[in-house]
Amino acid sequence: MTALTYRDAVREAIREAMMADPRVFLMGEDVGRYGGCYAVSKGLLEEFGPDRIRDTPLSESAFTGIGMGAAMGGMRPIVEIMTCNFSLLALDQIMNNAATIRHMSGGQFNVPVVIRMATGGGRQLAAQHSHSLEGWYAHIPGLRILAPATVEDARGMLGQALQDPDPVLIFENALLYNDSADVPADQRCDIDRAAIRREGADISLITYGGSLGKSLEAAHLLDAEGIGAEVLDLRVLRPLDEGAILSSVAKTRRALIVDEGWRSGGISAEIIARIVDGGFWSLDAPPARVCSEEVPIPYPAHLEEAALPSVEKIIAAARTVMGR
Amino acid sequence: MTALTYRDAVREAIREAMMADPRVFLMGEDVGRYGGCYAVSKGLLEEFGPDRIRDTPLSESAFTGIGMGAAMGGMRPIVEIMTCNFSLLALDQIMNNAATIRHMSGGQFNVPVVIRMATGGGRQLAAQHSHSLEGWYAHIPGLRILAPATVEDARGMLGQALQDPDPVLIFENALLYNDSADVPADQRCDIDRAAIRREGADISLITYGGSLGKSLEAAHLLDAEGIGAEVLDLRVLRPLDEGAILSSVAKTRRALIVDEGWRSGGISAEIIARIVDGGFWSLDAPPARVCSEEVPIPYPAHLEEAALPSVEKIIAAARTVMGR
Amino acid sequence: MDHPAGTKVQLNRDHCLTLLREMIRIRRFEEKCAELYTVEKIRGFLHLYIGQEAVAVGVMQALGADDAVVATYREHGHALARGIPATRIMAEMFGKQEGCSGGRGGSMHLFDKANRFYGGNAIVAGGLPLAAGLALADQMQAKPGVSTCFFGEGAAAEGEFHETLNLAALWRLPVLFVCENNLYAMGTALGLSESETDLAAKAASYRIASEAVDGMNVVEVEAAARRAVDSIRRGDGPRFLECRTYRFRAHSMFDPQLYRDKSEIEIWMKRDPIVRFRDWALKAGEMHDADVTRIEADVAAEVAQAVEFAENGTWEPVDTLLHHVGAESRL
Amino acid sequence: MDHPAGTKVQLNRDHCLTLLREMIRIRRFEEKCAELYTVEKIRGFLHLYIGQEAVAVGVMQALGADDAVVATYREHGHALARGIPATRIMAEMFGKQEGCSGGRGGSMHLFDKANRFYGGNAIVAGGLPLAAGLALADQMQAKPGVSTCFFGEGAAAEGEFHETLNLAALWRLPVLFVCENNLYAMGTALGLSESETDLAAKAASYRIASEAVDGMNVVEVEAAARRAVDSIRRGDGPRFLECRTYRFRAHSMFDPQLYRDKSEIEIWMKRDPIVRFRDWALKAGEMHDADVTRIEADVAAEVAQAVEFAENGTWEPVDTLLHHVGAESRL
Ligand SMILES: Cc1ncc(C[n+]2csc(CCOP(=O)(O)OP(=O)(O)O)c2C)c(N)n1
Ligand SMILES: Cc1ncc(C[n+]2csc(CCOP(=O)(O)OP(=O)(O)O)c2C)c(N)n1
Ligand SMILES: [Mg+2]
Ligand SMILES: [Mg+2]
Repeated sequence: MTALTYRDAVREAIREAMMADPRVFLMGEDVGRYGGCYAVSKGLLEEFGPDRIRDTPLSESAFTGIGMGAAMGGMRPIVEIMTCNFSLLALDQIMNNAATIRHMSGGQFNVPVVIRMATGGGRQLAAQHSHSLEGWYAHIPGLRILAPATVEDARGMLGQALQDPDPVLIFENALLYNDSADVPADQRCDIDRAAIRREGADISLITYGGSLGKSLEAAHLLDAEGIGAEVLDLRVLRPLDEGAILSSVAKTRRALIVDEGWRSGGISAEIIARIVDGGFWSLDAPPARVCSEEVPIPYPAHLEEAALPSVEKIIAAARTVMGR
Repeated sequence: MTALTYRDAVREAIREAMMADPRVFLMGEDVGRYGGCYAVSKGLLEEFGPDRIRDTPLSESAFTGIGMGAAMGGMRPIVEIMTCNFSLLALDQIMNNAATIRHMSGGQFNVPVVIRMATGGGRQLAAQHSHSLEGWYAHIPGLRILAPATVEDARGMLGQALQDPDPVLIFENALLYNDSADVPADQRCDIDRAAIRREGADISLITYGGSLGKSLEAAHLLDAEGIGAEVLDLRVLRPLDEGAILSSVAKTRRALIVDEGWRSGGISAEIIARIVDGGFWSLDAPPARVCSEEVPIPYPAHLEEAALPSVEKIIAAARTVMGR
Repeated sequence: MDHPAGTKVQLNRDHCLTLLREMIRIRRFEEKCAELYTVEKIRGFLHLYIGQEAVAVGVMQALGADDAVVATYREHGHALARGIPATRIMAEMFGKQEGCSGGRGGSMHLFDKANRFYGGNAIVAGGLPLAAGLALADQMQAKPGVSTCFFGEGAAAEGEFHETLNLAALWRLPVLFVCENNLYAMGTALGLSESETDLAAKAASYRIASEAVDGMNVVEVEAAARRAVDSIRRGDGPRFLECRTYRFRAHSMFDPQLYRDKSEIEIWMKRDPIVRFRDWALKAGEMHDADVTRIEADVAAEVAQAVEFAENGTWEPVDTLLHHVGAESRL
Repeated sequence: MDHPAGTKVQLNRDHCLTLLREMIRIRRFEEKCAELYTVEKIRGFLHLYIGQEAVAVGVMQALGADDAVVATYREHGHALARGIPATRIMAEMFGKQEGCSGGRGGSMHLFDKANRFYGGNAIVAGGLPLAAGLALADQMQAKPGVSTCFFGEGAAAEGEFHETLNLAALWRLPVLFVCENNLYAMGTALGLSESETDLAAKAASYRIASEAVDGMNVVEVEAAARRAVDSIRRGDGPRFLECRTYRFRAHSMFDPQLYRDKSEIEIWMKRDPIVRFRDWALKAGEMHDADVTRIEADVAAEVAQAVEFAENGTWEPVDTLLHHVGAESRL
């Protein structure tokens, strides 16, 4: 066991992958000389050199597409898009190429690229720098979408993603980078299944990424009210681990989705649709959700807080679902 | 009453707006000399000249952003993005600017731009030319999303959209362009509400755009089986007319969503979530959905057909919801 | 791929016959496609390359088996010239399983692993980053390949063009950008889409060496491509090759061609790359009428066989609809 | 806006005082911002303009009230020089309702309708199309405005830069592109991001006339901006102005500056635009020490007042959270 921050965990995962496989390299804006805009890649340039830790110009579409081309050419690139806010500039490459080339080529070509990006709000960065788009990306067939919410997953998921023959997008909630936890040395990690982070019998809090911590805290507080909340960390947003969702809800008969994405058309809706489809008759109450309000994220702390999911909102919504 | 095609209806709407308001102009790829890639704007260059019917280079991001800037500068631009498949290239401008500028500026500036684009599959155009992204765009606060499914709406919505002080995206399903219908001369049109296209007591088919015709046909066939299907055309995908959805389902107690978008994370899920949230206790069966399969659209006719919603699938799903 | 790479065009009889045969293969194949489109054997969009054959054929002569090719939706000619069998291309146009993309792609998405043919990309300029990425992979693995990317002049207005040319030059990637300047992007003439219509000047602004050639002259194209590929293989970084050409047919099968005069088309048709090269080669004594007759006969047979192959091809069963979304191993 | 537009710099005493005062206003305002950031009055990202003041101040002299301005996240200087009151800017940085964006935007999103100040855009190169669009609106309405767009040299790598410059030139839009070349985009030096580091050569590739000036010299900037604006107003189409400058501080408050040497910063600090201009003006007799003292005192008072205004500002109530998503009339 070693205590690591989430930031260090990602860095260690990159290092390990680069040491194990010469085909792996990292490219993105300021990953090298600057040390990564969240200091994730700090020191890696010195260790691996500029050929494998590649600073790119501000050209999101081209360098993402170049990563995909390099993947088809035999490399295993890790493309870092600084934040998901800028990934919109690369979306054509992601949706029209990464997600379709295997299909369009009848299975001849695959694109084993890993695209990492920071996501989420909560740092007063306002409307253009606070998107939570991971759930939205999960709409696209051909992609695997990961949302590591724990230090252990930050450490473990990247290596698995690099083993995947198809494009994998990893969304790292920027508020998590300073989280710290012990991580087992030879942990095993999958990128297929959701994980129950806390057991409970009365209600399932279904969440991921930056909202896991809030959900756990809410669950803890709900306990004091006699409400046993199970917390399910989705981990993988596409394909969804529907089995895990349905079996948790089959047990608790009540569900609350906690999602930092905007409410309408968010992945929260998809989870509700799956629950209704697979578990309608066992529900004791309609599934509910706590999401971001439908507003571009405002700058002032109090408004931003009001716009994002919070422990209080989760507790209040859970009480409603419980009929209290 | 005049009989018009959907294509002519859009053209008439553009003409009327341009004649009524000198601030209105049309810009996009091949809207002028070529006559529009779907012949929508054929003849308009001759009528209005190259200043107001502007052919643009292949620069989706810039000309969309330029349309937005021109809107802020006092014009009322209609930006045509040839198809939604290419709109990904302009998504940064749409999500980070069009949808946020009013908010970021504290309400000082607004962006009265109308962005039209063709959408949908069904023409064997394969994986990069068959997206149905309107439901996906409906996730973004700050945008109004329209999906005219009838000739009348094709004729009426554009003018209303140009009156709107905020950005409006209009998705025209390309399979509808040849549809023809009588349109009342002085019709009134809103861009707020859903419309019941067929009344029925047993199940609500909730749909929009290219799937309306299929849903109506299915409703007609279901009638013969003694199933009275109400068909609700959403018309506006953002903001959703939740009242209309809930009151239809309150009556029928059963709902089936028909949506050409991919299933997971599509707007179909949002509609289910709204129904569950607002009408859970009155439901006689879990709402179901018929969507596109989770695959990039394949080229061959039989596979494409299998990937998209069809009358048969709607009927089969409706029967299941009815418990037959 | 049996085209030997090298720096100079060897204009002997054999090579002349090859160049002519390759161009005629494309022409006759596509004429047949147009026919098959009207009887709805081929569906979707169909973009004919007729008139531009000298570009694909000329450039392919300079490439070897290790090189990668990325093309657009107007890529039948490139696929044929690259060596993908006509049978498999035609089957793809029909949407049959035996097609070079298993039927999933159709006309706009021809792919072939054996020939390192990476599509068939239908988003304008979307293939450029892929080609640069393939080149980066070769560079990082110290492989000798040159990645060649074909695109139309319309692509030059896209941001991805700019970003990719800059990165390719900055990183000295072994990539050959072949811009097929046929003067129109659908109905938009170059002068209506570019403030600077000299595409070589554009390339120069990224410090990429460029050459502009008569794209209706297959020998000139080949010679320029060989020079470019040679320089790239020496490690000099990317090159840009503008081929000035013209499409004789409509943009796609839906285009009424309101934007250009018949007379302009006629002028260009006088420069038909096949007729010009054939007449030159006959005059130069590199071939005889009988050779041409034989080529035409061979090609007719090849095309007929391709159609038959496609006709006899099979439809993928609907049960496997969800294949090729992700690796089967991950399902 | 009280800066008279015209083609020549009138270096009289009054104007010298204005230039110096404007630059000092920015400097002192931002020094205070840095302080306020450490005590968490200002949050989020804070990008200081210190070192680059001559650019915003010089360019703004050439603009009139009808002109539009589009800037980046590093825009406090532009906002001040454009005439937005320091009080309202500081209140915005605090997130107070009295801020120039009602508190919603913060440091990266200063907006002001009265001054035609269109942000505060935090997506690199995202403001360029907006500026071109504002220019198009002016052109189509036969208004005399010049839209001025400020951006860093890092933006030149983005596709939107390319697309916008081409369109602006193609349509001869009245837009002035001001590239503030401070040598770094975060930690990436220009030479690591551009194959061609001469930005004027880039502009030329779109047939846009350009000029590169010493961005540490306010008079030179003003003179070049006046020439450019004059040409644009005459209908000659867009112009590109590269201002060679340097940011003295970190990229944002989180940047440990691993990518550049202290010595490099020191060399540039010797060219401090404020010191240089002040010393020159003193020597030239255009002003006296007492003027400088008075300016400093005035500015100190102005900054203090701005802070007080911001402190006394009010928080928007949480009930109105959903305002400003769409027009209230449409709710
Ligand atoms: C990004 C994008 N925008 C628009 C289109 C629609 N479109 C297809 S081909 C084409 C013209 C392209 O012209 P050019 O690059 O010159 O190639 P050509 O067709 O002349 O070979 C257009 C506008 C597209 N496929 N992709
Ligand atoms: C599209 C996009 N990519 C990345 C970023 C993150 N980012 C913010 S500022 C910056 C550097 C920009 O450098 P430059 O354009 O030279 O302006 P400067 O900061 O030097 O004023 C980067 C990479 C962003 N805001 N937008
Ligand atoms: Mg062309
Ligand atoms: Mg810079």
